Amino acid sequence: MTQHTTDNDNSAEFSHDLRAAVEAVVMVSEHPVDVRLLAQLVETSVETVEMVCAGLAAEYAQQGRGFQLVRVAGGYRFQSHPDQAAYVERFVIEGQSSRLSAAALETLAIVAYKQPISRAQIAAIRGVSVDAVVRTLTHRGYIEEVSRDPGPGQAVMYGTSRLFLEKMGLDSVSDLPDLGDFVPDPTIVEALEQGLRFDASEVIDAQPAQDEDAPAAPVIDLRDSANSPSV
Amino acid sequence: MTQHTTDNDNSAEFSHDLRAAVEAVVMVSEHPVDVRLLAQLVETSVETVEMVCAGLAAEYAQQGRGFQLVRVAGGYRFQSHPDQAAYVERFVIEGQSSRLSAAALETLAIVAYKQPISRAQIAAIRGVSVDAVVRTLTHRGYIEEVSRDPGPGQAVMYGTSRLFLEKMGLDSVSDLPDLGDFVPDPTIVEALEQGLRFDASEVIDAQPAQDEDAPAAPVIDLRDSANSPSV
Amino acid sequence: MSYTVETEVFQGPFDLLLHLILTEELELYDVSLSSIVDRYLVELDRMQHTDLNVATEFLLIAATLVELKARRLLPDDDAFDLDDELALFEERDLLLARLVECKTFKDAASVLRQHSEVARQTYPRVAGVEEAFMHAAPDMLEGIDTQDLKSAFIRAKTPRPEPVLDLYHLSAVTASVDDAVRELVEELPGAGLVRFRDITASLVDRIEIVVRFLALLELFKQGLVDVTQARAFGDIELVWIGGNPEEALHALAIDRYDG
Repeated sequence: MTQHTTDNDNSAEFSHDLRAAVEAVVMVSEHPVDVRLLAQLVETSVETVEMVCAGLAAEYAQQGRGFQLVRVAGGYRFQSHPDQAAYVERFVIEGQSSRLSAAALETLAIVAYKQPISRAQIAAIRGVSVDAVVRTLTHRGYIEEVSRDPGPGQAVMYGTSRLFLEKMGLDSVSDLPDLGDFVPDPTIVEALEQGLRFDASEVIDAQPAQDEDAPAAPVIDLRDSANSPSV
Repeated sequence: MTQHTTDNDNSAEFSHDLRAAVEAVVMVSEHPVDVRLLAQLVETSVETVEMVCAGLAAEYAQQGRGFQLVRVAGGYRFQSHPDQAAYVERFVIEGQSSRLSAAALETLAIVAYKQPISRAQIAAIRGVSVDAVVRTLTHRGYIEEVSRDPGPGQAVMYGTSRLFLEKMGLDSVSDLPDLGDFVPDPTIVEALEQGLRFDASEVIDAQPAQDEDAPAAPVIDLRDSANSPSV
Repeated sequence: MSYTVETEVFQGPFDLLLHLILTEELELYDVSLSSIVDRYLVELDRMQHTDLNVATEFLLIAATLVELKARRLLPDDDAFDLDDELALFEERDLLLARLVECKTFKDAASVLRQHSEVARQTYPRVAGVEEAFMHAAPDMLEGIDTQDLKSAFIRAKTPRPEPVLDLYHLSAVTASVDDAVRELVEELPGAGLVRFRDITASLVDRIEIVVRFLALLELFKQGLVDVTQARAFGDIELVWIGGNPEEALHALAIDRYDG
């Protein structure tokens, strides 16, 4: 590139230079380049970097390139275009991770939405021991120890890792849809409720009686609050 | 997808597809991709690959990109454009950590004492995937590929480099401090048994163990072989 | 090995129950508790070679289901114990809540699956900086000597046992509110005005104090103690106003559930 410019307005050439600088830096990085670092290196604002990167990404797409510029885990990286997966797969042998099992994905979802969370807490949600799954996920680097529970036992608290974001192609965990979106809709809850109903008439009859006769019920609140799903 | 190359003889659509495939493969490669391999991967002749690559290189130059497609050591690779060298240099100096992380130091030590050793074997010792760390150490020139495992999969075996010896002020790896007197103390042995019990469940998830770990600390090797990773 | 169970069809008691209710019994109002219980038990029987931990979890749910079923089969009985009845309702509600939670995360996992499937189609560039620039890179080995290497190696080779203590089995936290209530019911009557500080003086763990506090709140809610606190962060003073402790205990009927 020969053209340099001192124009300070958003002339095409100015952004052209920036574009090339961004391309060069992202190209030589092994990891997604943090946007702030990128901005600092090419001496511009984070907003401009975001804009430049969005522009480049659009250009590559429009030109039908075999690679993409994407935002992942808080930074930008080059990656192969999904349309070329068939070719790349033949080439890349190492670094290809096997698919996660359903158990691993569900556990991962619990960690992603509830982090930091202990194994015991995950197990309480899943209803089974999760030691093996947690170990597998740790092993693969998807989750990691993020802290210790200050309470008794000092349980290890887990959270998702940077690698998790990279492997999922996510910019941040907050990009995941709201957990509230997954709360089963009323018909399903009704079906579940129906499935566990032991006597429909009794359910209705027993309700009012409960208040006057038995002050016992509220006691259970303590236990409920410890156990209830905080979805 | 509307842009067509200026090549006259080949059908534009055909070469367009090839271009993207070549871009994708070269983009994700850690090393220059041999032209013959490239031709094989994208299912065309060496001549066509050369032509496609020359076309791409010209395009990037004409568009003023911050990267180039260059022919190096019989293959093609992407690299930063010389005009952007100042930014790349800055990235090298400021953008990367200047100290070895604990994980990287442990990995380096494992390679130093156990070489030649594969990534899978390092991961087995460390209990987590080590791909990123090994890549960093390779890039810095502290470790290098020294051979291929003759077994199935032909895993890359790593060893320490000449640069490493220089930096450490060593004549050879055999000058490293002796580990002969390293015997785990009783609490560690106890912890180990615990670990073994844990590992039993992991075998399912593990790949066939490579059992050529050095005999230095046989007790611990048991754990290693049970722990072989699925990276 | 819990893993074997997971690779079979169901990944846990909730998963199985969800499956039985939702996928097998599509007709909403035809859902039969009876058949769910039967099939649950069949599944449980099928998985006979499982580890005790897993089996316990499944059994706990099975027991609850059987109890629900039994209640349905029994004719209306005047002599039924209202407390038991309410406890059963609670069990059921808790089960329902956990099923809903289980379903929630199952669906959330499907989004992760989609993300990972899409991401699997792409491969990141990892080539890194060209050799020509490496001279400029800071020396990462600066200040590291061979002894550091040796200790790093030993550190790497030293197994890190995972903490064996698993809070999952430590339902003491919930269960001991019950115990704490009983202890307070023994201590407080006749003791006159006491400070919370005094009745927790002998306790070591903070959690024990918390549990005692919860127990105290419980007694307060039941109108068995009177509690005053003169100023913020001041001493909490309490006095037993519940009359006969025996009767009070009987009325309390604290629930235990270690799930």
